[in-house]
Amino acid sequence: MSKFEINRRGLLKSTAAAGAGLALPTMFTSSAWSAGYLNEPKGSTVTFGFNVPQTGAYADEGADELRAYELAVEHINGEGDGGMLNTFSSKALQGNGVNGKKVVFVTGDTQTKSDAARASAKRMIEKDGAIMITGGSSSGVAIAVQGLCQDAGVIFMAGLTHSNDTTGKDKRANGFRHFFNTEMSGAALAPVLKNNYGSDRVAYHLTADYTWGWSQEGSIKKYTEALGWKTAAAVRTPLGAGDFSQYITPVLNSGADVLVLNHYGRDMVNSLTQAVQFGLRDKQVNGKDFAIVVPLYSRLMAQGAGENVKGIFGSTNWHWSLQDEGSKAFVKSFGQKYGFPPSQAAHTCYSQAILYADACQRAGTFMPSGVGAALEGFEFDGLGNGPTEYRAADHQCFKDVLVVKGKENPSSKFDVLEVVEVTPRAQVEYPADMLGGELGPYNNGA
Amino acid sequence: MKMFSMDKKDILLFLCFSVAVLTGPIILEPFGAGYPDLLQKFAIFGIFALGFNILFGLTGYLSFGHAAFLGMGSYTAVWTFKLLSMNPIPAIVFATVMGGLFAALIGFISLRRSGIYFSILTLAFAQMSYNLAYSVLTPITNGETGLQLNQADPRVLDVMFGRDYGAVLPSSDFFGLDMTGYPGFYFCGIVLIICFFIAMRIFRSPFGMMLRAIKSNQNRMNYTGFNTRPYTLAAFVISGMYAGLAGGLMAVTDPLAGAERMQWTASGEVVLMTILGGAGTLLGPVIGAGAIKYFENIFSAFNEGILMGIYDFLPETLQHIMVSVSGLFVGEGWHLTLGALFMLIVIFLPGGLMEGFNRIKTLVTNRTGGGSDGAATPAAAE
Amino acid sequence: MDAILLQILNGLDKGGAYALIALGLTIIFGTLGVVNFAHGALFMLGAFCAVSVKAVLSLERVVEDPNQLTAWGTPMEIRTPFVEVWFGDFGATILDYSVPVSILIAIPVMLLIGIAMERGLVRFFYKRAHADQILVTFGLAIVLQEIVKAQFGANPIPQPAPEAASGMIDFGIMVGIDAGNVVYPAWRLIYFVFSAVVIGAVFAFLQFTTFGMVVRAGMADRETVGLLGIDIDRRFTIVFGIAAIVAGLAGAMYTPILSPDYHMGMDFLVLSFVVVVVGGMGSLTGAVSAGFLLGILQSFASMNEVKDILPGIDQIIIYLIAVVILLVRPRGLMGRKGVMEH
Amino acid sequence: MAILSVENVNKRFGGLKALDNVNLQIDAGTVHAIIGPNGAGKSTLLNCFVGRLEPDTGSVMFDGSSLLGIQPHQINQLGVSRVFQTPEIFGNLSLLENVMIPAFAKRDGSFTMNAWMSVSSESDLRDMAMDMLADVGLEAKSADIAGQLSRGDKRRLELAMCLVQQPKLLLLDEPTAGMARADTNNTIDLMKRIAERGVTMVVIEHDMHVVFSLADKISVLAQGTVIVEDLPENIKGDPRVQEAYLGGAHL
Repeated sequence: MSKFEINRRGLLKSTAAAGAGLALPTMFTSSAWSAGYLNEPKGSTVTFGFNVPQTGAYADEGADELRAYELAVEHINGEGDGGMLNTFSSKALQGNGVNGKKVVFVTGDTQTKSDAARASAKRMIEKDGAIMITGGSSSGVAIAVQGLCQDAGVIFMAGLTHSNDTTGKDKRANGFRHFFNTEMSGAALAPVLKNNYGSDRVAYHLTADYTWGWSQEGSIKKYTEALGWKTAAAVRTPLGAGDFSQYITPVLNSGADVLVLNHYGRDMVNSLTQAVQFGLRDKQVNGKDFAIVVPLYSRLMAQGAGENVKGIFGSTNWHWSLQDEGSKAFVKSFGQKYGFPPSQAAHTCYSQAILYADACQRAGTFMPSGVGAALEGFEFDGLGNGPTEYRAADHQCFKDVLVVKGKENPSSKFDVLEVVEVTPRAQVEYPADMLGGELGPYNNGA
Repeated sequence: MKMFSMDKKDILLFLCFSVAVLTGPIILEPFGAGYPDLLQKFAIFGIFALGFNILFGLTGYLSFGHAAFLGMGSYTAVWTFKLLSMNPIPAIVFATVMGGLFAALIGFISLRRSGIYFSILTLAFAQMSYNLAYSVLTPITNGETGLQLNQADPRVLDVMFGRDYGAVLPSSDFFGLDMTGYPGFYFCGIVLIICFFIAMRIFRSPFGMMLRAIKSNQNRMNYTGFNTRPYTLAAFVISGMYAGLAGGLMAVTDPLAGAERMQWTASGEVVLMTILGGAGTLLGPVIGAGAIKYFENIFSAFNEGILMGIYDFLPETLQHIMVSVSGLFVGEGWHLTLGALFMLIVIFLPGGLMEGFNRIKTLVTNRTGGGSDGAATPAAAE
Repeated sequence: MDAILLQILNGLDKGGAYALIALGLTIIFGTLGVVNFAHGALFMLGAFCAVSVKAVLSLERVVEDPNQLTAWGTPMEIRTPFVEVWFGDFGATILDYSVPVSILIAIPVMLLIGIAMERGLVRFFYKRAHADQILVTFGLAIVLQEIVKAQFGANPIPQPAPEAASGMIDFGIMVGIDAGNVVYPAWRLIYFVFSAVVIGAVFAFLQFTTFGMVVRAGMADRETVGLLGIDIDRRFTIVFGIAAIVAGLAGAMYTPILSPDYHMGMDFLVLSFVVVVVGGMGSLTGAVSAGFLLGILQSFASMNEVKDILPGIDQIIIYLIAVVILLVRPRGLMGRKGVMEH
Repeated sequence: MAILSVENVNKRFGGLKALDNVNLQIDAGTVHAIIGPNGAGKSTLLNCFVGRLEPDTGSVMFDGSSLLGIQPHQINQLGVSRVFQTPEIFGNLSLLENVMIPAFAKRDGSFTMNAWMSVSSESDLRDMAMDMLADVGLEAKSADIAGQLSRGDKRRLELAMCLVQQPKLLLLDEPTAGMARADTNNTIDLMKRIAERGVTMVVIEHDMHVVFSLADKISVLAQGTVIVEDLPENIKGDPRVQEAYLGGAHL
């Protein structure tokens, strides 16, 4: 009993700062108590854990994330051309690792399943001594792993996760997200939709029937209805339905003139392809051109939909055609190493790794509470999204959001999206308490 | 005394098994598998497969829906944590009971059919459970994200006994012993040993013999005066309880329950574990479970850097060739290795890994001259 | 009314794919007694025949243009498909028709794959337990899909229908409904007709050829046919090849509807087993009718009017129907007694 | 006193009348043989006794209770055991287990959740089963797997499985079919010994040597109906029987 409470009390920031720490064999760390923290690096290296989908539907995104992580590690350790470290506004990192320690990494396969992702993260924490876990390509997995990292006492730097819940109702002190969310997508898209389609529209939603889909649907509805749009129907589709024809044909005669596809990944590719196949893009309803909207775009997935994305609006966290110095530096260094441009998943993962390393350097420790404090309220620039802030209240990055459109005349197979609007950060900001949830205290693990 | 009468061989097997489980962290350390989470998974999936084997290995009824009971157990356990107490005992008790009840319901309907029709019925029920848990049942299951603990959960019993977890998220603890890490493994390990003991009793009991007889010739069982339905249903419920218990333990060591635990691939996994290890043998399923979990967690973690390290002794060009060749089979290619392994095992060792061990054993005993004796050992002792 | 007609069309379309996969599955089961968990993988391989044909046709001549640079500083590559370089507009047309063209390639390729699978692996499992067959073919399915993934990646690869078939056809007019109410994508109508033709061809082949007669006799009573001195094994090898062709064609033609990825076979596997069992193991007509039946019912269950009453029904409809049918008709719609019950 | 009484049993398969108003009385403690040409309905009749088939009309009473409308296992629990034309045994289990299982059914009823005790602690049943195996001459093979036995041994095993239950009525469907002459004689001896213990037996048999060595009474079935029922010595000369067989078996 008493042991348990001391253990938990040990999390408090004040004691944690004392942190000389005892060297403990990993075998006993989880139950032992000390002023140190879990997996405190003792040697000349510090281990990052990259937890990405290597099998399953998002394996390609996972592979791209892993490439970005490897690049980030190179840059942090002073190899390669330094990439975005050269444009990053914080100059704490010297290209000699972090806190004098060289960064090494371990990898794991999330399989895009919560259980597998947690098992893999646990392995990296328990066996490989990872000090931080990062990665992932879906919100369910991100929230599951974030919860695990909170329990275990390491920092979690979320990869591609778009649901509000990650930094909303399921937020955790040890978790940080650079990627944007459905709320921001809605806020950023709405003005562009108004400019292009007017304020007298009837929308029909097809929504992937799970939490992210609902979150997306809610945000888009909220912002488009504020424009004066009506919502004809919001239909839930099973995850991985494959053929969506039975959901698309009712759209034809529903009187709706906009179809919103709250789908991601393969569902997005299939529903969009099929919606175009059913002639929706060329249709006229209520005297207006029928429009399709894909609120969350991923360039990798857009490639899968081929020609069908042409002219279709959506939002994205980052795109390689951006012309700011940070983006250019990143695209150059990624393109030279791998021969093709990075995806937004790669970008957010690279940024997260850099941001984490930088925070550790500035804090002078790897202790989660110390690193967290360095990240909270941190304002930076030069990572491709303009001036950005890690908001202290919910550990969410606030930055400009890109509204993109499927390109009419792509010059290469990577060139499928064009940026039509960079919605400024002020427009997508929302009060921290709006989405509920509780950060709770940091957990340093030991 | 008669209650616990066991053959000498069985006592020896049981003791060896217990020692192996309890010294798992040391034995498995050299293989890189001696860390708590994987050890917990070995124990938990060992229980799952042991239970599945009581149905499939003994009666021959191939269920493709056992993951539903595992998921049921997990949800029940997390709800028990939320509503009653963070102590694992009520959680696993309720998980086992709910797993059993759910199995009774599905078994009662599915066992009206046999063969592949039975398999498809169980598959259909499990897929319905999964699809609903993922979507419309989200208020109960928290859908895709998975059911998680909350600081604000009531935890009636804990409150009654004055346990206060303060501002942090509670984790499951056995009267003060945190159920993560090694204590969590030992908790699961001891449950596994108990489950193994029970499975062993069932295997050696008249009930177990009747189940094997049903697999052998259901017709004859009927004309011999046995009502086979209650037997198969009992086996189904017992294996459902094992699955529920395993699901409960998953929640104990890691308080989160996701719908994907109920997906058909998860049901398929336990089938593969059982067949891989050796269906109908006592030890096989546990070994099969260990093998698959080992692959999933260790092989998937190999990346180029690690491979370069392994082939460090080779000249550089050769090193690169070896790394790219083996890279196909590990890391993101671990599925390929698993698929190939299934094929090799089924082609060359139809009885699973256990048959492999037995063959090696026979080979060794033959070499040392004690062969004829061993070969005559009646299979009836199994 | 129009909505219902549209849903029937949707169902027939989906049902066409289900029926084709289930047909092959049940032929293999009926003749060889093998539960083939790699059948979904055959469907996937068929789809990737189309992908490969397109990839080969669009092999590009790469010319580096040193005057233009990519975003990462290397010279921009100007890529032109060789077929266009060599054949000009005609080449572009061939490329446009890559999916139909791929059928011609898919037939011999799938036949070879099927024969190789039967001779190299499956034939050793005729006498083994169904559980063993399931495990070995499942292992094969994983191996096949991982190979495809290593080659083509995990993301879907778009396979557009030929320009001429990517428009809409006013189906309503054909059945006497006002113009513009029931319009349907041309390719989907083609797919339905195609599946009907393939099903018809398989039935005709089994019905009217001597080969087919022997196979049907073998399905009914393998031992007796074996006793007649007919080399049933060689014929069954070809049967396996035919089943592979049927699955492969279903996959290749389906690619414009569903962008293929390495995992699509697994997604269809469970479904097609449900279809086969609902139809009755080993029954050809059962498999086909169950395929269309489930396709149509799935479409109806997805209608808003239905979902409003029974939320989530579209998630479980297939399985629910399977349960009901198996409880009412123990051996599926048209199953024979004693098949696969032990 | 009749232990099994069959009255006015009819059974149709589609247009075919398989059993046509069959009446039969089997006296307790006797061996009753049913003979007749192929397709006469002998096996169909036997199937009606054990719950495999349900007659369209008529009644089958055994020891005061009806055998119709109840499950095969319930019929067995009433004391009716059956030996099949192709031996139905537990091919994957040992001979000893094959015989112990019916013994359990006899002792514990149709379902007992006996999952905790060990089979090996059931020495009484084991001894009983071993005695029974000795009785049929298979005790040396008690640890062998039953599926590997010769056809004749399988039959004897099945017989042992039925006898260990000490049935009140034993139904035998061609118990010596496919056996060599020596084996047949052994089986006849065995059945004689069983009969001496007072077990009622109904035997379907083609081998007239067997029939006449065993039967106390014989019924002749032709085209689904009992044409003659008499003592063995009277059957041989009966013209109706000759006619029914008409070039069939030698009488």
